[in-house]
Amino acid sequence: MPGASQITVSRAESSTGSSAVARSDERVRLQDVCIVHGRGDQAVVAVEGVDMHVGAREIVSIVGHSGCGKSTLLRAIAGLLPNASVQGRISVMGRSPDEARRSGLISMVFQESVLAPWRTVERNVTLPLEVARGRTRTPRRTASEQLELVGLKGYEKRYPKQLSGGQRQRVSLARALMMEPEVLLMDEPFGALDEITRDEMHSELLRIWETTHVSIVLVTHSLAEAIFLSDRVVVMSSHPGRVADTIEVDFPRPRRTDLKDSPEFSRIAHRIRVSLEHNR
Amino acid sequence: MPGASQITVSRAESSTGSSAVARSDERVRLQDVCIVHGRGDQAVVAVEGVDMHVGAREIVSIVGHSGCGKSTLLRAIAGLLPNASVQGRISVMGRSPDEARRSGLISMVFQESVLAPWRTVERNVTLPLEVARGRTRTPRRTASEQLELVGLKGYEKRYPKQLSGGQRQRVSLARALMMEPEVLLMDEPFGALDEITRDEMHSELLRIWETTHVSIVLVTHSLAEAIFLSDRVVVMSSHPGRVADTIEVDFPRPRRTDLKDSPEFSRIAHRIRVSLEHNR
Amino acid sequence: MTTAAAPTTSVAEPPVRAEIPPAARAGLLLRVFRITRSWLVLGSAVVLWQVVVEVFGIAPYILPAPSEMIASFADNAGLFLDGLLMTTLMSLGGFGVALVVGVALAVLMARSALFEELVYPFLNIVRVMPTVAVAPLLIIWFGRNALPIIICSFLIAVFPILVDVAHGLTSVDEDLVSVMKLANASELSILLHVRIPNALPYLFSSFRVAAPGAVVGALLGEFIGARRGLGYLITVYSAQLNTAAVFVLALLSCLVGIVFFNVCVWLERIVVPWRTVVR
Amino acid sequence: MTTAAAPTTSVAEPPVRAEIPPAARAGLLLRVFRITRSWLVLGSAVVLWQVVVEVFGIAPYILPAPSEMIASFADNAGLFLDGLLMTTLMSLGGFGVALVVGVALAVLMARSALFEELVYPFLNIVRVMPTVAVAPLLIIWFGRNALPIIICSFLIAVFPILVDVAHGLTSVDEDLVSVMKLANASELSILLHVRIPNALPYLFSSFRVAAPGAVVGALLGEFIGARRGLGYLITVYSAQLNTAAVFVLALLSCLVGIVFFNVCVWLERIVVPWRTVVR
Amino acid sequence: GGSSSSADVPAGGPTPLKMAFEWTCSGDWSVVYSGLEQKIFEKHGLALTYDRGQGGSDTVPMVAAGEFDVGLLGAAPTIIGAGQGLPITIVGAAATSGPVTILASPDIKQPADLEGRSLAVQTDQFEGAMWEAYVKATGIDGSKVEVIPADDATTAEFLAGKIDALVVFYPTASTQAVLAARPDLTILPMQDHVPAYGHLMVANNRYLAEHPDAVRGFVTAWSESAKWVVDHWDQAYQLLVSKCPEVDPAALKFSMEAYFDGYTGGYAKEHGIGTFEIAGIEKTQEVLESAGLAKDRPTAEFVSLDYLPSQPIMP
Ligand SMILES: Nc1ncnc2c1ncn2[C@@H]1O[C@H](COP(=O)(O)OP(=O)(O)OP(=O)(O)O)[C@@H](O)[C@H]1O
Ligand SMILES: Nc1ncnc2c1ncn2[C@@H]1O[C@H](COP(=O)(O)OP(=O)(O)OP(=O)(O)O)[C@@H](O)[C@H]1O
Ligand SMILES: Cc1ncc(C[n+]2csc(CCO)c2C)c(N)n1
Ligand SMILES: [Mg+2]
Ligand SMILES: [Mg+2]
Repeated sequence: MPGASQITVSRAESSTGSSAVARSDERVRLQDVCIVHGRGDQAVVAVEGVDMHVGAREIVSIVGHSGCGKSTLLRAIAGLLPNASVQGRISVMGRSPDEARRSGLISMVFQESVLAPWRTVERNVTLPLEVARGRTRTPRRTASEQLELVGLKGYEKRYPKQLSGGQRQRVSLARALMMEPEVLLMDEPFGALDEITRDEMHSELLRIWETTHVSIVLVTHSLAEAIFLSDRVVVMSSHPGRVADTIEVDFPRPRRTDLKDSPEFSRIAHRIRVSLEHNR
Repeated sequence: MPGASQITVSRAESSTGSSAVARSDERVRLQDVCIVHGRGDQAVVAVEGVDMHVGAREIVSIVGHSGCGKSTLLRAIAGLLPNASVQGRISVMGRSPDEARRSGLISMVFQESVLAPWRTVERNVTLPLEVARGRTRTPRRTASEQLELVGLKGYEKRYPKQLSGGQRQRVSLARALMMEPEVLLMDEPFGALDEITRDEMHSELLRIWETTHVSIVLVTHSLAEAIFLSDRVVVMSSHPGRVADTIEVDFPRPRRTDLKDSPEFSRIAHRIRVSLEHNR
Repeated sequence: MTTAAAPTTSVAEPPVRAEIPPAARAGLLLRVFRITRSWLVLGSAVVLWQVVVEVFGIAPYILPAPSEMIASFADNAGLFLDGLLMTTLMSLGGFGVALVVGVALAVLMARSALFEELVYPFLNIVRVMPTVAVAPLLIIWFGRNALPIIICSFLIAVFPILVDVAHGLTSVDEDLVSVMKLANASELSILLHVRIPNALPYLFSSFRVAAPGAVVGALLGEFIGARRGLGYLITVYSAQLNTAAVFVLALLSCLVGIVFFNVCVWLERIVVPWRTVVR
Repeated sequence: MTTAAAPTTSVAEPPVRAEIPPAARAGLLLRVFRITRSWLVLGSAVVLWQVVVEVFGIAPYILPAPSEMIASFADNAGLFLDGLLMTTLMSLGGFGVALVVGVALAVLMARSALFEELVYPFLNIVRVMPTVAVAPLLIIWFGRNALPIIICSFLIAVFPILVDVAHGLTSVDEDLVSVMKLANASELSILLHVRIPNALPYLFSSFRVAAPGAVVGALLGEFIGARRGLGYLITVYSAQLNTAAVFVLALLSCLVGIVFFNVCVWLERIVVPWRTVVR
Repeated sequence: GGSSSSADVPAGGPTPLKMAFEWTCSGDWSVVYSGLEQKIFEKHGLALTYDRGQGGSDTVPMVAAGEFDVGLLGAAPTIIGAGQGLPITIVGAAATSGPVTILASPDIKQPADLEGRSLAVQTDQFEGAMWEAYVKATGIDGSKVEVIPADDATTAEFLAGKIDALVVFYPTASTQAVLAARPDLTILPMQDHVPAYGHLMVANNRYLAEHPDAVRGFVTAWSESAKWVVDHWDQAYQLLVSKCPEVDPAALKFSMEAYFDGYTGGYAKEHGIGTFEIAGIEKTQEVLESAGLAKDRPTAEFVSLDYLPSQPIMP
């Protein structure tokens, strides 16, 4: 592939071999993971033979067709699926997902905003902090500071029902960011946002990423978003979900917004697009 | 603006004057619409002084920042808001939204997928048909044909809980398309879909649009989508929501996908982006 | 670099089905145990009861031993089973009417706040009104037959059904109602296709209260004036100070309640499979 | 071409507040009518009752006229009000215990399917067990005091609370529980911050059944052995064939039920403002 | 009299004694109210406490269980219970005449007139047993009487003239209410043909073994109090009325008179208040037995004449 100096595309199979040697800075590692939804006659293999890893302070995006198993994968990493349905090995900072979750290492933004209807926006954002056991760190920001950063100043006392779709999604986002986790799992967190708000959220996410040690796994449908934010883009195929390609994105950081207009950027995007088309 | 031969940008105010003369092919018309959410102390003006019209077989997109009032506007057109909270005049095919709704002229895809958890995918799609009073037309497609067109063949007997986010959104889409309405209101119908699936949905939508007389109002955050699909893009400003700009998109139809790479396309996109940035 | 020649059909393939190893299925013995364990616990309770009565020498006129009760039942099996049948029929009748009337009233309440406001005081009155106070009225109005008994049963069973179903009918997804309205669905269609399915888990939940309630109501009805049924037999044997028989009859009443209850729970699993219990 | 120099702050401005014209508010008279209309209907029912009794010449020992009932109340006001007070206290006691125990059991059931399976049969037994059958037992175990009465009240009130709260605790948003689990929230936190708020509308719904139930239970308890309270007075006046007094007492019982009920409905509006009723 | 028992006062202060009534406040309560007020129970070394019962069938077991030490209970539930081996002993009789009475419409003058008419009776209970015995004793044709099983509506129907006769427990407020509504009714006491006892004094066997003197004191004190009531009728009545505000004074008056007819008439008139003979118990037992309600247990096992007043207390 011509001029792909900053691009490394590796076959899923080949990367499996090399990554068998665990790296010290590894945060998330999936080995030969297979996940089944449902039981008995209804059982459906959602993902199969998935190998993946996320290093410290890395941002890894997952792209793939609707229904290929992205959300399922995130839930598995977060330890939210019943043990019986997950086969293979998943480790988060050297621990099982369950343990990692219990150590408060993981935070997650769900695909559809998950808010408590009986709590105001502000108290939805503080909910995990209120209940986090064994947590001693005080958050860097107050809830209203965090809400201001996601553009929801003045909405603190509203109830979720009184918000627009995008506003609800930003409340979910603010809640996950408040936790300052080691591993942040995001399932299409900016899907309901317009481009400008989305760009603001990107900046906000990168600002947090820069000042902390957070590793991020981001599910997105926007290739531009995936490339702009990530160190690596994982392309998944469907039925069942497998890792089809892993594309390293080596643009130096901090990245400027006009990077998106560069030919390199377009080339990576094209590369991913081709890969996606080949891996329906 | 140089080379903007295919672009017409009109101030919201100026378009109001000219459109006061009702056109015969007009499907949807909003005049000085103001919508208030909540009551008493909690009351919030969502949109104010909105003028807008959609002609026969026109596709009009609405873009604007998160929370600017797009969903509110669609609900008002569909006659789903309490009468007391809507001021100004809205007419759909010469009738009030309520009447138009009762004549089965309107179909809507909601921002978040709205499915009956107790019905299978297939029976969710047929739900509106089963209950539509005074409807005599038989649908052109069966539910499973429609599901195949949105890429959900083989999912007919699943329950909504057993679907991915994007799959649920496509079920909602299939349900609205089954109705073959005169006016189709779509609130970010493709938000949870990957690019390829999204493109397929675009083709499917345009196919239906070509073979019927449907007028479409589409809320979207993707400018490319807005431009590629629409005859006109309405840019809304926030707090309260107003029509800031109306941009005519005069590309001839049928439009080919590579249109998106044309400089004209980029110029319109840029134009909208500037408008959006000026109208926070 | 990519997997070669992946099929590029425009339509997604149907999902792959997984094979679950048979080991994951519960063994037959385990399943038998699961089905019977609540009866096992009841059985142990009975044994414990017998032991307690014998060890502490509790007098039979206070708390008869299960063995005495079994003897009493054996002596009067025909009579008691006839009572059981009657009470079961009366409870079923009351429950059936409560189901129909409760759902109907709930629908009316879900349609109109005014109706709710006007009807609740009356319902409260009929619910709280002590049977002894209105017993002569009930018998004089409805005759010396099954009707007053069914009415008593109905009055207790209708309340939970009504309240829970009204709750279920009004806590539907607003947007789903909007979808229906956009299809120009009639209120009846919205009721049948959205509200009622949504209220079904609430209905079944209410059965857990209404089913034993219907039995209690039938017993009360039989106390005030009947010639058959467990409630009537209880008054007769109680006047004869036959505590063992009274307890057998009371437990037979409970049996009706438990069977009713379990039928409802079993129906619930079949009728509302989409309700997921989040523990 | 665009509106000139729109502010381009990075943070969205707070929403604009709307002014609602005062005409949209209901007039005072209308509001007074709204608050009193259910009492107006009750009042008309009383008048109708009087007319029916007089026109059809219904004997007072079958259905006394409201006027006779008012006279009876006037004659015995002190005694009746004392009964009202007692029954109110007993019902409150039973209701309070039912609230605590019902919610506690519901929590245990929501935690464990096994617990649910094992506990329901026993609960059914205590619910269905006829009071007359166990009355001597209750008195021997709990003494000749308020306790058996409160227990009767409790037994009827606890069931709907338990069932509805268990329903509410288990029909939470699974993802919200996931959010809590990701924060390493304890089961207690999940209970307090997710399950219980989610169950609150169910709890208040159950009160509509439990509140009148608590009153009925207190009355039943007073029937079996008390020397004060409306239930006791009803048995005494019923033995005197004083139907007017019995009806007054029965209606006072209903009054307790209705007041309880309305207090619960009123509390519901305050405590669960986020529950939207979709009509 | 009555001074004879004062020797029973134990050195360690009065003996606590819990007494059960069969039902709540009615004419029979005046004995206890007056006796307490006049310190007659105290004089016999008793610290008497009392409570209402919940009907004979619930209260007899409670005396047997020791929840109460003694009870003033109907003969029927007492003999039925004792027949089943309940640990109780009949130690005295308040009323040696039975309370079961037929109230009949005025044109019914004698038992034979019941033929061809309707009669409401609690068929499966004591009244039913009495009715069967009554039919036998009077020689009327029972098959010609339309027997209606009594329920909560039969009294109202009787008042409305839809039923011709009603079997009642005579000394109750409800009888008074019926008679007040239809003063011309014919009263046919079953006692006239079927001998049966009314209220009995019943003691718990364990209490009896531990405190025989207290039981003896109770029977005597109760009888002395009854005599005091007869001697101070109006005062006792006023006391009863003040203690039982929930019962209509007219009903109390009726009930008191009816009970005291039994307490001081017949056998008591000749042998003293509170006393009885075993034959009377046996006759009542026979009636119950023939209806299948009671078992044939030797009366010696549950009846004792040892606790009767040492000297007859004549009314
Ligand atoms: N029920 C409500 N009560 C009060 N305010 C509301 C209510 N619903 C919406 N709003 C407010 O009205 C405004 C417009 O909401 P709307 O949902 O129309 O926005 P939107 O343009 O669709 O946004 P998004 O792109 O995020 O979906 C928002 O600021 C929102 O906070
Ligand atoms: N509870 C379930 N039972 C059965 N199948 C399920 C269940 N949940 C998900 N699936 C299936 O598993 C596959 C993966 O689902 P998942 O939600 O992970 O997809 P996704 O990649 O997140 O898709 P999207 O982009 O549409 O959100 C889908 O085909 C879906 O239909
Ligand atoms: C002498 C006499 N014997 C038996 C009873 C029976 N009894 C106990 S409670 C009750 C119910 C009153 O409504 C009745 C009839 C009585 N009262 N008086
Ligand atoms: Mg997903
Ligand atoms: Mg919206």
